[in-house]
Amino acid sequence: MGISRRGFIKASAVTGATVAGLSANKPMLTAFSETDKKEQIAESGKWLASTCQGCTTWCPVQVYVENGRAIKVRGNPNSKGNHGKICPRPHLAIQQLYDPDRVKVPMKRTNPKKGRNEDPKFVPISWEEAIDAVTDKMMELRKSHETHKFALFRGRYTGAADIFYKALPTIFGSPNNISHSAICAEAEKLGPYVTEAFWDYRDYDLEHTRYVIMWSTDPVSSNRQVPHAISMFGKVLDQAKVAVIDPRLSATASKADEWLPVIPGQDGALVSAIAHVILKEGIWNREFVGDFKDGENLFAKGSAVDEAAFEENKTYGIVKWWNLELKDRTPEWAAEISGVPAEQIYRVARDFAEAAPRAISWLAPGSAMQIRGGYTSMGAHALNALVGSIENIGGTNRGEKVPLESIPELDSYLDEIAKKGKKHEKIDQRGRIQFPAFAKGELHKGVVTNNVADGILNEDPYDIKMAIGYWNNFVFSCTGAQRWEKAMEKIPFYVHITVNPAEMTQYADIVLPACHQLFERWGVIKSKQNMNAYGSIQQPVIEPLWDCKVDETEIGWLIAESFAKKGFSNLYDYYRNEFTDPETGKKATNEKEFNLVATKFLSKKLWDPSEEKKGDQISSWQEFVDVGVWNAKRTPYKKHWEEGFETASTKFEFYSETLKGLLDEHAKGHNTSIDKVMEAMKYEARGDLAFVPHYEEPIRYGDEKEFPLIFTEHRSRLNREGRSANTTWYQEFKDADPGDEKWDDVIKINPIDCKKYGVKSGDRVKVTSVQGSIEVTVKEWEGTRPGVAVKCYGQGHWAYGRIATMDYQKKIARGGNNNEILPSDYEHLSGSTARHGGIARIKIEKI
Amino acid sequence: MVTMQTDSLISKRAEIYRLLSLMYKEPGEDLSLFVHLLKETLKEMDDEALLKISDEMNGIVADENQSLTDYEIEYARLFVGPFKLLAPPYSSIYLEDKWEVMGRSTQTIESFYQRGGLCVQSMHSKPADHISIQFEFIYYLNYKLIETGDLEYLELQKEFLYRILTHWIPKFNAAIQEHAELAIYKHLGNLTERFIQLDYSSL
Amino acid sequence: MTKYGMVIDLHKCVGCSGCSIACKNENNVDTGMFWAHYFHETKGSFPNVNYKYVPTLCNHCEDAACVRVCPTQAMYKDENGLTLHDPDKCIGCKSCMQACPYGVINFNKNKPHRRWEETAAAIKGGTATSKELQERTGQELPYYNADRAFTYEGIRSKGIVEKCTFCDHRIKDNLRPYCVESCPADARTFGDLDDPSSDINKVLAQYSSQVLKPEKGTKPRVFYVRG
Amino acid sequence: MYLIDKEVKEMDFHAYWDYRVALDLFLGGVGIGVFLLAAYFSLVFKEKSFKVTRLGFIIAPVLVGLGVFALLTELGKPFRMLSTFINVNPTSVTSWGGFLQTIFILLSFVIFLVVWKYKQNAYQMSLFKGLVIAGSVFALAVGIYHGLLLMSLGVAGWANGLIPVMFLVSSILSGSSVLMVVEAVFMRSIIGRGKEVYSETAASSDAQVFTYSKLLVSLVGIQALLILTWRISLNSAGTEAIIAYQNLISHFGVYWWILVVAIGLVIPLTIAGYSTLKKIKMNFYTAMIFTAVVLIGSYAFKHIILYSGQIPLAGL
Repeated sequence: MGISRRGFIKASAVTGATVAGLSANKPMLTAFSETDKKEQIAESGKWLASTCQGCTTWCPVQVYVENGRAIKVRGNPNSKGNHGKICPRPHLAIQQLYDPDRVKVPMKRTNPKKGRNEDPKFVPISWEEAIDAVTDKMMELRKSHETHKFALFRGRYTGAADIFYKALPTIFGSPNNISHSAICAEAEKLGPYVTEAFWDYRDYDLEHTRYVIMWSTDPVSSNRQVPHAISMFGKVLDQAKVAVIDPRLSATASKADEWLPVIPGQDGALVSAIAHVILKEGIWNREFVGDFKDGENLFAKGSAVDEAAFEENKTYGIVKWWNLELKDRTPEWAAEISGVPAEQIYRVARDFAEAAPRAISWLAPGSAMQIRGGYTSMGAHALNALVGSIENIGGTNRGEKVPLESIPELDSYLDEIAKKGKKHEKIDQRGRIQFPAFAKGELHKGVVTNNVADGILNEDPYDIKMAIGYWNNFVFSCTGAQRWEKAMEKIPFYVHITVNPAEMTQYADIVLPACHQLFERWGVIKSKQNMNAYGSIQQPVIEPLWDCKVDETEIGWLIAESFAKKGFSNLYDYYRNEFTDPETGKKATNEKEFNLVATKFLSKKLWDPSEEKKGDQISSWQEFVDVGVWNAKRTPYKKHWEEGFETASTKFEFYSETLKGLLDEHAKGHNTSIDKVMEAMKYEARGDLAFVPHYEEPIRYGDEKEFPLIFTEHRSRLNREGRSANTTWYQEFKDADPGDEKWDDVIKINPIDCKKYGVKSGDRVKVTSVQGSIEVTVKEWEGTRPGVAVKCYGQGHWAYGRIATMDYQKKIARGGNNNEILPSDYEHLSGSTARHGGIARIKIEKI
Repeated sequence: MVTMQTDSLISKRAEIYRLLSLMYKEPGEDLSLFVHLLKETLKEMDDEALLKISDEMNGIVADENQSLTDYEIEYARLFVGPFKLLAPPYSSIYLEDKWEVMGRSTQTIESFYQRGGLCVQSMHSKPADHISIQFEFIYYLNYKLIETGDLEYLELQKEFLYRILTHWIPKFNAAIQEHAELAIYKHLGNLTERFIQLDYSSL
Repeated sequence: MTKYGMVIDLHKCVGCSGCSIACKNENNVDTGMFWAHYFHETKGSFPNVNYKYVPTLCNHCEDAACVRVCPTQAMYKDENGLTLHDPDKCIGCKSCMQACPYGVINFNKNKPHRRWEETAAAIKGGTATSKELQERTGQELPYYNADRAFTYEGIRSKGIVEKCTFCDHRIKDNLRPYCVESCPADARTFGDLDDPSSDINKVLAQYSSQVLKPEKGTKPRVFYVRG
Repeated sequence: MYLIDKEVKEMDFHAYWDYRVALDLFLGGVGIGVFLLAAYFSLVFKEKSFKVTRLGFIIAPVLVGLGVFALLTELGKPFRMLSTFINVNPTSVTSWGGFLQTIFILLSFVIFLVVWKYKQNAYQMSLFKGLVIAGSVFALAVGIYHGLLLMSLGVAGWANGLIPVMFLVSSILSGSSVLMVVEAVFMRSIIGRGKEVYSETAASSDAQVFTYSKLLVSLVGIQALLILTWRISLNSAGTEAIIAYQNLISHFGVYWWILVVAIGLVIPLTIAGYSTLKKIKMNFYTAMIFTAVVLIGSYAFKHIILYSGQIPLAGL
């Protein structure tokens, strides 16, 4: 009867009573002295600054820490970007941190056979042993002059990325540093680049806008600047109209004024039709675009216009665009193709133009990461120019510079082996005719991440003998995931640096436990939202829970140190000589110090009072650590209106001379014509059409008869880029994604189709495409367009921990991974993985 | 009625913790007194195992054959050193992986002291996570519980028992059982473990 | 007199579930239990579909059915109008759960957070275990929020019910309930309904408000506007 | 299996109150039914009913006690049950229930002790009469409390004034049947003796012959009428009540029609009705069958009402 005893103790304590049994009036204390009892005030612990990297927004946050434990996360109130708000994701990070399934010590594989159904039989080893094994392999490659057969795979990263991602392979002598960028969003950056020479995510002036077209964008859930979009959304709905183009009823669409449930992949038709209406009806923005010389609108349906009749202001090629593409692209034409009624297209186009220039055409991966999505990206961004919202109030904008330091020059640390190794073709085959892969204005600069699997499998250009991967999980995150499984089986020696034992870990020979980015490491990152660019700190708010180390700095250091012991000291010398603590002038002596020194080094301009900067004045490193964020001054309007754009024509290019120049250079490099390049890239356009935004018919894998439904996918508002599925909160609140279910992975199908294929909610089905099959649950949902099947990405882990999977030991997934039914293909201009636009057709069979 | 009864229950508990605290200090002439007092206090705790152990301890200290020096040697061997202490009476040893006495768990313990309104005297020779200090802390909490009637002092005890004592005392006792040569300390270890378990489950 | 209440602006709410997750974090709520939750419904047919998401929590009713039916007065109204629960008086009869029209009371059928006592590892020796985390953090729940224990059991015991307390441990220190604090849309306003100048009264004056199941006569103090 | 998977499986709807509460309602009901009839016998037939009432007075508290025990095991903190007596809540029917059931159990046990001690003489004592009357009042109160407990919770399926009445009638019916069988088993008074149920009674005065069939047929009849009235009343009781009834039918329809209506009402009505009409007494076996079907019907009725009321209403 413990209860009653406790109850009695309580009862007696309440009544006050006498101090009967105690012999003294004062307690006899030998070791203590009495102080004031600490008052119990809620949140009397500390809120320490860090940064969430659960999506691409990278929000400044604070972590509540008490007695060495991280307890909860909130937005950093010093941050103007997210104005102290966070979306649901950072909360989940707490459960990631304290995930029992984290790798706690280095491990090595004892089963030499690799494969999905092979148990790697990992056994724990020491860091010394692990790093030794890694550098042994690498030194072998140096001895045999095969350094190029080493690859470094990178997933997510911080501002310190280049210390590892660039310096290690370069000084070692490999061209193969492969980032994940192209599976993420690069096609989205293509549009703004070829039109206004801006290669990055845009910022959008939501606060002042009057109309937003969301191109398969769901900013209250995912994509970009999520907390800002959420916090501003009530206001946006009050003062602006929102039109969402998306095959499924997204969270944003459910709150929007207009939902345009486009047939997947046909977004480009809507772009052209909206532009057609704006020009034909003469409602473009004259200030930005200019006007006909005699003031009369000559844009009439079906008729070409004399270029000389139009005098452009800040733009270039409007008439070319009309003549080459737009003149026949009526809403009636688009309605047929896109499945969106013509009246709705007219209404959206007119309301959008009427709101000019406070009108946003918000571009996102949904409409761009398609096989022929490059031109949708370009067109959707060009709509901003038509209404003059480029860098205008309530429109689209760039961000101010965040002055992070680059890593010091590497050249003098390259020996002959390294120089020779670097010259080999990269394993992702970029630069070949079908992969111009340009990024940031340069040809062959973009990575073709997903093609690496094919490069490895075909040993083309050569075989990969060893790889290190960190903060990545390509086996899960790349389309055509089965190819990655095979490719990973083929790599003789693979090292995975990871927080959780992931799918890619299953193929590792050495597993190195990584620190969690939000809680256990130093780092600095830059990002922007709400018209504010910022630099934000990451700090170890608690001691690392396990024997884990920081991927980018500490592990790099340990490898460098081990190299040096084996007679190759260049990397160690580079780390040791080039990075000094800007405050003390000291150099790092071990990996832990290196993490801090490197962070201070790279972030110096944000906090060193002697640096001039346009933004917050921070006077010391300590102050930067305390406030956690440096805010640039608010992004100004119309900066490039005055300065001119950095395009070939210095104008905003509807007809992209910039693109033309790049394609021309690429074609010349291959001794061929641009048309041949277009063909190799699976684009239909020939001649001048290739330089203006235009509609192209989407490519779909699978015969319509065998695979009747078009498959399309979306992101979860709880996905921390596929890394949160092993938390109970993710699973318990999965139904916050409209149409989804708790603890499950559902394919959302319109009830009409469900009837047609004889399935109902709760049925288990096998979903098959030309790529492969997965097993999921059916959900009848009116928010899906008939003829289409929608599924969220994020579930379907077969190795990420015991919550993410149904059975970790047997490798039974919870749901199915979309990437196992999405075939691998590309938006070839940028080398991006094409995952949207309904590239796969599917069939469903009840099981 | 109830009040009388439970007041004495709290004070009994206070007394047991005080005595245990004293018994984990270097043994002196008063050791037999403590053992005797402990036996008397435990009589009303209704636990046969505890009674049995304390009875036996009483028997041992009453035995003239054992000299104080034996106890001192044994105490030093187990709990002090100088070379290798066989059953370190510091919680951090058991709560943390590495051999570091002032680690994170000690910080947690200190924050408990702070919440209870105590701080370890800077002149005090033992680290804050020494068993006798921890027991003195609970003794104090019980004292304050009766004095103020503030239930926080009860909650704090429960939390401290859950978070700290129930975690390491069993491991500590296992070390004593393995290395102790004199029955008195074996008994003391068993008694401590048993009492902590009993006390935690009744709170 | 203080009379606490909350208004949820459904126009601002984007249905992100942040409130529900934050609540679990703040109040150490176990898996499968929800102090703050939501319901959603999808009406209409393609393409005229309406998806509605409504956050829910204890309504702290003026005439609380749970308080009326509780046989031991474990459920009670405090002087600030909060509907609170005394874990020591609760006998776990679940009458309150039957009587609550809103389904916001949870029963601890098992020992809460017992999953953290598991000793098996995904990869033996290589990955951690729940138990190790308990030992490492010295907590039953590694991210246990000790603040919760100031006014209520930090982690409730097996066999009793538990529910939202409007974060009474926070409001005593003039902090807002954690769901209000965590809402990225600022959709929630918390305050004193008896204070004419409070923010909550301003919002209630600005918009017409609704409560859930008014026909139950419970007089909820969680109001919804712009639904 | 990793614990989490079990937890997920447990998330599907399950009733807050399970069969143990139904057992309390049922056993408690039978108990007070037995008591009420025994009390009636003891007041009317006095010491002539000594044998059967003495048994009745001990069966009643035991059954109610067993019911309370079943209920206790259903509590999250059964050992805190005592606190219901300390922390009384006047607005809580459950709170009264604790007192009512305890007082009833004590009273009926005291009555049993009195009968035990004073044998036939007890029936002439005014103390005994007073106790029996008080016991009856509490028995009725407990019987009404059972249904009132559900009704007071405001749950759509239970918030109906007829619920307590139906529960009470069901209790008296099942209790009476049990007492009949008890008497038959222990006293063999039904079988073979031909006309009279009560040999002793019959010997004393023909006018006072008690016929179980009459009582039972009327009780079954009343119960059938009540259930019919209840069903009809739902039509005008609002949407929620109708949805609640639909829930009952969709989840328990088969059991409802077979166990509650066919077995619990139609069959006993036929047996008792036949005996009454033909003016013959039930023999031992029909009495056993009658009681068995009545008990099945009574438990099923209470179980289904209890469970179906807890099914969440569609919509919210």
